[in-house]
Amino acid sequence: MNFNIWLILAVFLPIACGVLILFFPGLKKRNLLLGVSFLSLAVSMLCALAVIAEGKAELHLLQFGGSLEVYFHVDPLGRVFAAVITVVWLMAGIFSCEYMKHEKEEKRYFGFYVLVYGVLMALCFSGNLVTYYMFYEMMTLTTLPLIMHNKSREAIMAGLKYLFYSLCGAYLVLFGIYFLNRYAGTLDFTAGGSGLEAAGGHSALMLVVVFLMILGFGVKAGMFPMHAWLPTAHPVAPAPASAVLSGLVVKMGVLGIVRVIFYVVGPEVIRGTWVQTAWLTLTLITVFMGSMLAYREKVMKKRLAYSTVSQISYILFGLALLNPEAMTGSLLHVVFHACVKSCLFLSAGAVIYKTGKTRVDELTGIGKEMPVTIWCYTFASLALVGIPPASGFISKWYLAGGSLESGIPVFSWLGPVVLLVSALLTAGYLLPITIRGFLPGADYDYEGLQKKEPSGVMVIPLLILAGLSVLLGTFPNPLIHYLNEIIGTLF
Amino acid sequence: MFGSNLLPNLGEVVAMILFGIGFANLLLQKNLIKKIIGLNIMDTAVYLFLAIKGYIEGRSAPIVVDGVQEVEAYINPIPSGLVLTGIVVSVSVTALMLSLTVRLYKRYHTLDLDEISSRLKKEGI
Amino acid sequence: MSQYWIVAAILLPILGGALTPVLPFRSRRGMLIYLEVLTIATSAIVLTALSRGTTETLHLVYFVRGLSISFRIDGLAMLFGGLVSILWPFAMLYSFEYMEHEGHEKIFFMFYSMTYGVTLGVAFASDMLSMYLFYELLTLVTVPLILHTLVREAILAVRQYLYMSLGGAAFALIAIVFLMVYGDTMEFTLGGVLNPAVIGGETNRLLFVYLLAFFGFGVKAAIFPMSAWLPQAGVAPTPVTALLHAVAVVKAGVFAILRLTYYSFGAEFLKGTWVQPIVMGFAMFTIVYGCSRAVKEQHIKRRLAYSTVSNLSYIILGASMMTPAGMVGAMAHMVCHAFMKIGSFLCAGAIMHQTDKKYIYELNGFGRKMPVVFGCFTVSALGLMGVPGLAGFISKWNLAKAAVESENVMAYFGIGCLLISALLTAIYMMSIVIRAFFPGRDFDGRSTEGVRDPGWKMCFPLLCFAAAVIAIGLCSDPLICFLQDIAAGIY
Amino acid sequence: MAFVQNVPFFSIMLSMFSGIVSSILPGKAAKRLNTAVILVIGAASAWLLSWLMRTGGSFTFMMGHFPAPWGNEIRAGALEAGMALFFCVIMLLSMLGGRKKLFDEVEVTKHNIYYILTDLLLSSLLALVYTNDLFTAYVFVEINTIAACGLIMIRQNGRTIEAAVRYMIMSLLGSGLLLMGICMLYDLTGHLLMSNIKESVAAIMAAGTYQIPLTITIGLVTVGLAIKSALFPFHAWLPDAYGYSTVSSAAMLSSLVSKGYIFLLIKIFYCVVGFDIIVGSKIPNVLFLFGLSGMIFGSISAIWEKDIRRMIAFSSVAQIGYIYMGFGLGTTEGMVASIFHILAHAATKSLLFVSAIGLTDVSAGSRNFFDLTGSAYRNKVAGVGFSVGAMSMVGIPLFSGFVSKLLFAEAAVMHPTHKMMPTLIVLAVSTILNAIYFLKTVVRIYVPEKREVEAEKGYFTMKAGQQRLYTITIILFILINLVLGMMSEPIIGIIETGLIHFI
Repeated sequence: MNFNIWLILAVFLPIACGVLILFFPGLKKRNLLLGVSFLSLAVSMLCALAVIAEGKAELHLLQFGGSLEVYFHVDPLGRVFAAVITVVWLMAGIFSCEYMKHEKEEKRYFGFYVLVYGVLMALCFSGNLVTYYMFYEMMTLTTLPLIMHNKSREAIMAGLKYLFYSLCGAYLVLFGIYFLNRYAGTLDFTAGGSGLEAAGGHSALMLVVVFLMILGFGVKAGMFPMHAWLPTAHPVAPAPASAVLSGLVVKMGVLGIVRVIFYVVGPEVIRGTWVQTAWLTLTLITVFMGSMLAYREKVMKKRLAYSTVSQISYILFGLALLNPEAMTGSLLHVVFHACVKSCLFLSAGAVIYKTGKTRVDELTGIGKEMPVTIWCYTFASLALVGIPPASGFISKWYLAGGSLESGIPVFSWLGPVVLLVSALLTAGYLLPITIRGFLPGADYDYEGLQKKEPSGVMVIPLLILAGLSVLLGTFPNPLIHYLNEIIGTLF
Repeated sequence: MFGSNLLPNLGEVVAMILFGIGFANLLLQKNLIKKIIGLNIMDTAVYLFLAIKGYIEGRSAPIVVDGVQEVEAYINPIPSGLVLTGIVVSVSVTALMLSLTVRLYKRYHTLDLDEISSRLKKEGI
Repeated sequence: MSQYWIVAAILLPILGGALTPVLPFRSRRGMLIYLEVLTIATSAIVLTALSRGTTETLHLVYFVRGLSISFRIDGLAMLFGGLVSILWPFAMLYSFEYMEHEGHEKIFFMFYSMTYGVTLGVAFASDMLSMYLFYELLTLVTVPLILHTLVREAILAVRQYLYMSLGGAAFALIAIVFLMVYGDTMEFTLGGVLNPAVIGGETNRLLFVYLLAFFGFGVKAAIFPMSAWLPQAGVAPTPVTALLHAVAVVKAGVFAILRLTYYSFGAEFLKGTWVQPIVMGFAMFTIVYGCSRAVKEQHIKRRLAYSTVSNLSYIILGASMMTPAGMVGAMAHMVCHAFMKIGSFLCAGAIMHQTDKKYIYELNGFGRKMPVVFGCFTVSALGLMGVPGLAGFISKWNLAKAAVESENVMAYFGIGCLLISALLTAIYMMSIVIRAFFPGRDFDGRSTEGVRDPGWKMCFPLLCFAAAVIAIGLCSDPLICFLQDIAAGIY
Repeated sequence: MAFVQNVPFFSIMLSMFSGIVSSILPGKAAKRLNTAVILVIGAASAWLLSWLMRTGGSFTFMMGHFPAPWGNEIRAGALEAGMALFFCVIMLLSMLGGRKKLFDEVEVTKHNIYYILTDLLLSSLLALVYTNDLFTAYVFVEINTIAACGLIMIRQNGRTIEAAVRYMIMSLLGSGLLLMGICMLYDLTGHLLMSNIKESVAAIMAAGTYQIPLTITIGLVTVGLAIKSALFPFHAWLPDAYGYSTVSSAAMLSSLVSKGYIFLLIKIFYCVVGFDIIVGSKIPNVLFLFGLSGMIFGSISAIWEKDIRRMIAFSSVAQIGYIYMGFGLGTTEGMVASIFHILAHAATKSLLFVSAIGLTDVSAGSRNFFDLTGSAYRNKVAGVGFSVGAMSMVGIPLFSGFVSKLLFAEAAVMHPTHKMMPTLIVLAVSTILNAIYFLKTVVRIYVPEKREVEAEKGYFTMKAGQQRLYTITIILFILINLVLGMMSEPIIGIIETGLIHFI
């Protein structure tokens, strides 16, 4: 039982520290602030690691009315997400203590940064839908200040857009929860889902409800048609913030869908129904459209945001296929994409931090100026495009395989095609930066060139993340085995 | 059939017609004096009606001249009494109306009620 | 025994209030102490009486046809009376500081405390006619409070208020007479008093009459066509707007509708008839209508008033489900909304009192200057949005639960309306909060100079209400169980 | 025969002779005499009422020992005695309330005339209440009319005379119809005593002859009295008559004269024709329609009216509509409700007139709605009085108006036919309209006027101490209102027993 203490700490210590940092009038001096925040972050991460390492722990925290209960339960899936989050969060944190120099009000930033970590942990470890929803809302509200950090007009507008889109999604989910609360066996997450025996004659209703919930979480995951907030919100946030936003926060939407479909409703309920078809269609549209938009986008962070839109829908597509192999692919892609996309955003951030250039066409010869950054960027992009042996290849392989064997009429072949096309597009929108960056062409003046490599504090996270994104692809087997175990329990 | 008992009750019919005339005058005439005349016609019609009701063919007034004869000899005295009362009332009412009319005429030098009220509106009392 | 206490509690504030302008107070302070003592004493009496809990009826005066003015403590009465008697002392305390500069204090406080007594009368009246009596008195007693400022709008608002509520009451009277004729007794009894033997073929006529009465009482409950008076009445001093137009008066309307539906006509009689969809439809429309008007409104108090309009219809929606669960949901929202809305109104009042700002676009950057006020405001705003862990979520949860269980397709759409309005609520509340905390880059501090939190008399109630919102949100079981007992007719 | 049975006769005679005597008395003495007479008669009626309630039942009193069908009779039951008592009380209060105003508006030399008229009015009212003889009733109707006309025109200005003329004309039309009706009834039945007529009418109905003439007769009588009591379409004379005469007259006219006629109509319905025959003829339906439309249109014209006195007058058109609506329902409950509303409206309306005069006085005599701003602060008593009256009219519980409204509604709900819903709806709507014009005024008089405006318009403040009599009157009025509102049970009991004795 003593691990429950760790669990509580892992969730509430960062939240408490965050609140403290926000309201504690001291902490004027920057170093003090950084010290405090990183200390608290580190401690809570240790607690989180302890929980992850221990594996299974559960905790009925408090009963706030009827069947409403805050209940934590650590299960393998949660452990994966938690681990990924912890790593990336740490990296982005380190990066940001250099990056945030040229932003104001760091106090608020770090306060919320620490706080959100706790919320995410809570999401990973939450043991029933109510708890999940509760912290899901909290996540929306607490990430808001990160997005609106520089109080510029468009930042605030973007923040509002983000808020309303997410709430819209959240309420769709809530709508579903109301019904599941009545018709599902239980709202606790049980592998494979508890089925909807109680639903009886309401199967049609249930399908609608499930579809609405998918849409709802899909908002956070940037799934068409509710993706519009993502390319608006991510670019205005400070780079490390946008890194974690599009690397991790969007994944919470994915986690939500996984929890609903595979842990509450059960995949069998929607297999072969119109819901699955609609869902697949939406994901494929998103995949294609996302990469097209990214291809046409000129502002770098926007382009990355669009790429997030399409990449997350890879994951959703894999889930929608409802077969083990594809699901393995999805979960792998969750992990890989987290590392890759945060790495990409961070490097974009490094570029902005050093040169202040945001548009792609300004970046000619950037590779000469800051080679390390751009190399990290290049490796990450290769991983995302899916060049073997880098990570993206593995996940996409599984996704394609899964879709082929799923034997769903059209999608089984349409899916892989779309994936390939979008992979080409991905290459098309990511790699030019590298090429133009290293091969600026003849008319580039090599005299005016000076090295702008950022300091180690920024480079190291980049290196680590880039390394991860390649290495995870080279030696994926332990991860795959672990995921297979999880998935084995689901079908 | 309807017309058949019209002739026997000629008196009642006349009374009713008179009553209607009087009523209409009292209601519709602009001129106050004419109104009052209408009033009197109306009352008179009622008296006529009563008188006819009270009179029975071939009997005499219930005045004892030479010894009381049997009841059939006399007509019903009550209507006559009513007529008298009615006349008293109508006279007093007429007097009142006339006095009012005189007052109004002294003030406004007209007998047209509507014109008087329009003038009052102007005065705005 | 304790119903005599109730009579005392009703008369005490009425007489005490009536004495206020007459008594020779040596100082303003003296008067304030007198008033506060009066109020607290009343609340104490009420609460003790409630704790004693008795169900005997006390007949005070008999007037025509053996109808009497009589009081009884039953579940619903306990709820409403308890709620009012808890809120009133705080509001009174608040108004001391607020009214300092408004003038005509004695008159104001006279009617303010008289209203208290009358409201208690509405709560504890044991039959339709007594309730009607106090209902009418409530209308009249609150007139001077709205009229207080004596500006032109105030007079117009008062006229509208008078005509609408009295007119509504006139229609309600019809139903009362019908109950006299068609019912066994005038006494409120859960499940209705109608006597099926007498009804015979008159069912449709009775339903029509119910509809009339529903809209009659619906005037105070601000159902759509009759909701116009509520925003107009916002010209009143804030303590009035907060306590009366968020709790006492409007809740009296809702209370009356609950009495009418569950205690006089009886849910069973109405359920599934043609009136139910009509009633429900109007409630749903009002929910959305109120919110959307609130979004358009720029005047703080009017915006809150419109939000009240929509929230009241949440309660009506719950009531219109005609099931015990629905009644529970309705009552739950009655309580929760009371705390949240009075909190937010008092915050608005504090803003207007400290800085004569009335419009939302004037609030840039106040968050920093008045942390307490805006902290509380944020709490109640989140509560109204229905963020889990706060009061609003609980009540909405119960409402939606009832809707799902009622298995009435229209009720499902009702849930939809709840969520739409929740989204709109987020828009109109959060836009205030964000504006206050994120004034935007081009914001200069000069406009908020000298702005600071009000004195303790105002802050204390605010904090209490915010605390209450959180407390209910985190541990609602006792409340909900109590409500369920009421709906089951145990009290 | 118990001595108390002489009370009806004596009270009629007493008031009439006091009137005659007053003609040679100076104003002050006449005033005292009048007050004393009213008090005495009131007390006597109370005594009679208590006696009747104790013994139960009613009695007829033959004048000059001629037995029916020749002699003239007086009939007294609980209802008559109660009415007499009530009329006395209201008349007394109205006189007290308007006394001060009388000195301003009527020159002193005419005061004794005023009191003569009042005495005559009282005697004729009592006669109308008590008499058992139709023709006597007609005569006293005329006397009543003349007295009322005098009361209107006692205040000498063009308006009042014009109003008096209009009033006379309308009521002469009415009495003409009434007289015609009575004569035809006499023609049909050969009797003038109510009880005898009733028997022979029943016989006629049984025989099934003379149906049409009978219906026409009833129609004539009803319409005649309806015109005299200003039922909706015949109300044109009312606003001026009530609006411009001196306040006591207005109060008495609105609360007593018209009520006297209505009471006579009730007697004719019950004691002359017989209620079920009335219901059988379609006349109640006509009254019903007129009543409903009166309730609406009276209130609407009151809303448009800017002159407070005329506004109150129009509101009585609406209230008379209520009463006839009760008749129109054609059920005993409806009758009871109407009779109670006669009381309630009489009490309230005179209160309203009296307090309105208090308000206009402190507003430099202007009766315009807007000049009354803040007058309730200048004359607190009148303000309170007016508010109470308004609330009662709007039908706030605890006041008399509410009870009568409740009774009407109950009667409507118990009504078997399709009249139920229209009645209820119109009741509700007219309540809203009442609320509109009355409470608008209440709000207006409680909105304080600016000091400088008051100074310039020459407004002044009237303390309760400076107008003791007035204050007492208002308080008494309010008390009556509350009694009617809260202890209505026994009163309704009296009404019901009285109606039973009618049949």
